Amino acid sequence: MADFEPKIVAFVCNWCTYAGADLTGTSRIKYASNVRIIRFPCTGRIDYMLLLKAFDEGADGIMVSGCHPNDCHYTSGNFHARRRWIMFRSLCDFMGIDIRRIIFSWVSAAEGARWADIVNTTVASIRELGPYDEYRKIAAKPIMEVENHG
Amino acid sequence: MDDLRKRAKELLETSAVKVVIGYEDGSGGKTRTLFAEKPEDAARLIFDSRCVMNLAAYVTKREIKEKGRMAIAATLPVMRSIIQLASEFQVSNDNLLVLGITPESKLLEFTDLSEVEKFVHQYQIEIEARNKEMLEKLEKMTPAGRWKFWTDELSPCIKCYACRAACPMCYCSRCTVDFNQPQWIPVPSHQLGNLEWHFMRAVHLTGRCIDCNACFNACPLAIPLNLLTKKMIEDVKANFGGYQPTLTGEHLMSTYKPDDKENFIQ
Amino acid sequence: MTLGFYPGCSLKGSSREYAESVVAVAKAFDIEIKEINDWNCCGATAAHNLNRELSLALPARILSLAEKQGLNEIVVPCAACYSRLTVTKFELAKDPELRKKIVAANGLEYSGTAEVLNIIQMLNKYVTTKLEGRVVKPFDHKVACYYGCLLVRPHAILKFDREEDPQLMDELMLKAGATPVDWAFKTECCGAGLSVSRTSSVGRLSGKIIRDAVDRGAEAMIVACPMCHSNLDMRRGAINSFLGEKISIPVLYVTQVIGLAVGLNFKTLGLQRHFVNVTV
Amino acid sequence: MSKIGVFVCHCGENISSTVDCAKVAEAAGKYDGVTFSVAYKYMCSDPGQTIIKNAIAEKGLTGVVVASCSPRMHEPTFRKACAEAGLNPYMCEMANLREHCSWVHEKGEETTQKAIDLVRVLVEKIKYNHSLNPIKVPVTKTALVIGGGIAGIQASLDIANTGHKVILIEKDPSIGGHMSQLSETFPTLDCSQCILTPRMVEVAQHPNITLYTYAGLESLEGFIGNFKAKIRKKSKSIDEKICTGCGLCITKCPNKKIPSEFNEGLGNRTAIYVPFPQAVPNKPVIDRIHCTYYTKGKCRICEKVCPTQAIRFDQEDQIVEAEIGAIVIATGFTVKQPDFFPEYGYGKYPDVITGLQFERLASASGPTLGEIRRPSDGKIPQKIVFVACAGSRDQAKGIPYCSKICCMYIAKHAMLYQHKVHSGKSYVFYMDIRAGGKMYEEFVRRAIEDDGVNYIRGRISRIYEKNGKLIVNGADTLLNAMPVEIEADMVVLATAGVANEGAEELAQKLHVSYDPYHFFAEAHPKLKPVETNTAGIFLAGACQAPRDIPESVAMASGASAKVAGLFSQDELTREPLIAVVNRQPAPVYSSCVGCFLCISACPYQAIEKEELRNRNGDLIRSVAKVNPGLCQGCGTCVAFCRTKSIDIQGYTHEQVYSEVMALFNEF
Repeated sequence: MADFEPKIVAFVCNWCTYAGADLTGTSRIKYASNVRIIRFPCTGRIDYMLLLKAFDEGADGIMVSGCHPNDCHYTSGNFHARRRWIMFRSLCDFMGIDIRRIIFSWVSAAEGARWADIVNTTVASIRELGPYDEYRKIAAKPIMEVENHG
Repeated sequence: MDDLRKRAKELLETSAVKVVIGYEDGSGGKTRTLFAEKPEDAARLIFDSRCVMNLAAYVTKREIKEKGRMAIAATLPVMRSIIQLASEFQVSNDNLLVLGITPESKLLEFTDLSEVEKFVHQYQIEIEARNKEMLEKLEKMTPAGRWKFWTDELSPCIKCYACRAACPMCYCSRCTVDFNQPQWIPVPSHQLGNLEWHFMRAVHLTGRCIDCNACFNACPLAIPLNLLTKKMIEDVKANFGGYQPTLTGEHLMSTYKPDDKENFIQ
Repeated sequence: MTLGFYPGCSLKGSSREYAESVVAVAKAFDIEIKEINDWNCCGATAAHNLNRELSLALPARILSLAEKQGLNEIVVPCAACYSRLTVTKFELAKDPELRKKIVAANGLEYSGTAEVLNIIQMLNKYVTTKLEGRVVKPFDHKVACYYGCLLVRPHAILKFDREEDPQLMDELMLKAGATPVDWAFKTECCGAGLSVSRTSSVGRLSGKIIRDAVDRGAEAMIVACPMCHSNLDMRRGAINSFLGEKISIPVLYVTQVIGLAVGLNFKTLGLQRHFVNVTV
Repeated sequence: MSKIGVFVCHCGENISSTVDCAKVAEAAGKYDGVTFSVAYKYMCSDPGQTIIKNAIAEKGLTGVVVASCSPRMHEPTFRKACAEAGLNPYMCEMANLREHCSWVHEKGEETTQKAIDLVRVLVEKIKYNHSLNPIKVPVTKTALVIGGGIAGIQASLDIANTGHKVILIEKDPSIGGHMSQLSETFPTLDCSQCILTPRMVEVAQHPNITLYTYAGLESLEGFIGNFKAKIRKKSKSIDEKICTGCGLCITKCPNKKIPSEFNEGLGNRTAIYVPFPQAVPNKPVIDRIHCTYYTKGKCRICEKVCPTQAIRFDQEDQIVEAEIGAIVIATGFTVKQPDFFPEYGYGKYPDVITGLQFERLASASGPTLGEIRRPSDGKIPQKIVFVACAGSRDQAKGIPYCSKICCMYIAKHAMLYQHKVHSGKSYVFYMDIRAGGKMYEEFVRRAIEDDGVNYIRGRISRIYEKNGKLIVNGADTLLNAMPVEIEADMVVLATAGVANEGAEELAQKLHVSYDPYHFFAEAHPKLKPVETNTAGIFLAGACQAPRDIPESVAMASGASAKVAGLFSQDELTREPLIAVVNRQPAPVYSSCVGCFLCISACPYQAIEKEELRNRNGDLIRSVAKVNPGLCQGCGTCVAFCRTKSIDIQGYTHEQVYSEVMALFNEF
């Protein structure tokens, strides 16, 4: 699996992690290029269905990251998010969806170096897990081709 | 259940309610739902151990609501559903009268939903031992084992949505599965579509399901889909404490505590 | 109950009495001490100056052996050994790649589950709570508790006591009936590894320590490290020539004081082995 | 059909040195819906923006994706450019090729591929963007300044002088802050109080300033231009309107042994007190924690002696509500406290003191009336050691940063000591001398050369007491790390400047960010030093990082200019990125089923029930509605809504869904 490059998508909030990742850039800290960041106003906005969709689309790993508890730009969006994540993650695990592939973190706007660290460890751990073939298998064989990308 | 028939008749005679929702004998030794609108219909009401369908699923239906004030023969799970529905503003004292049937088959009439709430709070929502065992068995499996279990179990699903129709909490006028801009859940009943549909159903019922098993009883393919909601009940209990529907709307998944505990966020 | 035991080189040689007193105190409190079979050098202090991987592989092997022999908790009385073992646990937990390498080098499984206790932690966990009813001969003396450099450092890893002004040994001595003095040299350098190569430096550094302890009225010095002990005790000649005065304050191991307090025999605790005489 | 333009920026070499920009533009040009793509050296420059504007006009673009730096940097720039060319500004999105790609990855295929992917995601998103119109909101032209130190005072005066109202709140009984405690100030050695007190009086008398001392911020709601603040005025136990400030109560108060905060514990005060003689307002408060009446139920002597009967024992805290348009945080800093330095014996030896305590000793208004006398026995120290970087620049102490002001005030302290104790010897242990600033280096040289202060480059390992002396052990690193031992009479620690206790809590109340050291975070380290990430809230002084007086004052004036700029408008435009509950034609009206779980999920109480009625006015049903004035656009409700009836503009279901779909698929 040496040449396997995991595809990872990061769902992050605009105020903390997105800004933190900006700081990683401003500080010129290098990290693995496997992650694609999608910006949300708040972790509270991140729909759990999007995470499943990312797996559908071929993600090998998912990162979800926002403001530390008490630091939410919107007071409590991250608290709501945390409660949902607890249940979401448990349900994933119960259905056999590989929760080692979903990495949750709090990264503040000041934690540029930490963002790089978390990305690197995530990429390393997903690389070790290999491609997420189980999910892709069911995603790749629809009974009927009726979906359209309108 | 003479009490029930008598009371239903009175209610309809005095026009205190326009319809009484209960059970009557159906074909093949089964029961079916009775919507008694005339006093003489009340005589057809029955109640016995076969009556397990959750009648609360009807009180949110527009066709029934339009008839006027309803009365409902409500077993414990039905009463729980009604409290949850009331907390979600779907029923109220104005349009619903609860004719409670206790687990000992005694008839209780409640003039106010707060009394119903008090009554249901005497009983804890507990997963049956048999299902609890099943949950534990699944939890002990490897993730890969669980993945296989669920992809196998869900594969016969034909997406008939009987589970949704039977569930009192699935009263949404537009279910996410019917949402097509974008198409969140794939329409076909292939493995992915089935997985995501049942996943979504479990999420939407998290903190709201009162464990009546109506979905499982309705499934023509006997898919153990109630295990998903049962697992969520166990987890909500373990993570966020008490599990009871309340009129005041202490909704477990739309609120939070600043000190909610988890061990996976870096 | 059973506790794993890693003596290290000192406790088998120059500080046999430390080992004797650890075992004696443990026995008095119904703790079975089980020495790790086939243990090796912890690497202090030479290894980490020479080769980082070697300095981790040596302690890792000890920890692997403990795991293999079913010892979940091991007591490491020597402060230098304790530091090496704890740092190794920390480094290997942090870096899975490094861990793989070390495991391969040792050819032994390593899970990092064995708990490492220094003598103070061990006493606080298993002895202190039972001490009260057991003290028959309170150690009624003014004592200067000397922690040395390694017992509490590096704080970031050990997370043990207050780094610059440790307190736990003082608290323990109070319970044994002694009166700890407030002094300034609790963690100053005694000269440690220079004991053999630069005895005069040891005389100067340890001399300052002894000076302050005596000036503040201490009647005994209490240590928890064989290196500290040998410098303060064995090098008393060099110390006294630096101080220009004959100072005869005895230096006792923390376990010897506990042992005396609960009525153990002088010789059982190895007190006859010190250079500076201990009279009780 | 979309007509999207993709504009790839080289950012000089910031992007192009690791990303093949031409290739990105070429790949983007092939996407469905992209009709124009180009790479250019500086997209944000005038010619760069002209390229975008021309393309919009000539190609009739319906959407613009600028692939350059972080949208947090230049989104407003490019949206404005689009608007100028007639395209709705919300039809412009940015792909973050710099901070998230070129700066963090090495040059190579993968990096260019990532850039291409990032652009594709935004191209797919923008297909679902809608034209949006900014929301207009009124501006309340009153500023709230939190903290009455020199920064808060300056900010209040500057804003008030532009003609706008200011509410200044201060937690202590008097304004003045740390500056009022200082003896003399570097590099001029002018008396701190002499230059400060006139400003304090000006604040008290300014018609545009309302001053609340002994007060704190209870809560804050709302947003830029429209904050609602609740201020808790702690009970002073006196009626300020009647009190004349005669001070009789203070002289008669029997409880005289309370360590004075103003004197840093080196002097005492009474239970009813004004912190210092020049206090503003110069009216006493009763410290209820120490007052004999509040602790033991008897005394009331102050009440008996008060000539105007102004004492009010039963007075309660008061909550004042205020409408606020902008906020300046000027809460300052504090210094590290005793337990932090066991190796220096701070808190253990009375003659080991902090720099702030030395200020009080050196101050003419201090407990020794300006004579340098050591706290233990009142003797004049003949040997004094100053320790720079006591905690600062020390990883092990968790304070890796430089506290900035210490080098200068230590030089000042040593100088003042030498001026007052001619026979004395002073030593300064330092790591480096940081004296960047106008006349600063010259000042330090004066201390060394003219006043004979001994500067020793090295750190102190331990301080202990012996025979009445403080033994200071250190090393002189310029002399081959020779050990140095000094028998001193007094030691002054330049303890690290740290964030106030409770800074984190205040930040959370205000929804502003803070750094790992709990100092408030500026919006941009260079270009927005006085702004926070929350619009309408600004920073002044040492609450943002250790600052000296001129910097604090400059920051305060800067923040005031920002506030004045904000108040120069009658209306503000707000980003329309808020949640909306869908509405549909009858008989559906809305897909919302009215479960109203969103109401409990909303952090802003922005969701309300709307009763839908038919033409006859009969109630059909109730559905959720978002109040656009209150919604801040977090989207917590959106992710929660089972029927997907709520959507959030700018991050709609369709937008984020298409972003995910575009992640790994070449279209």
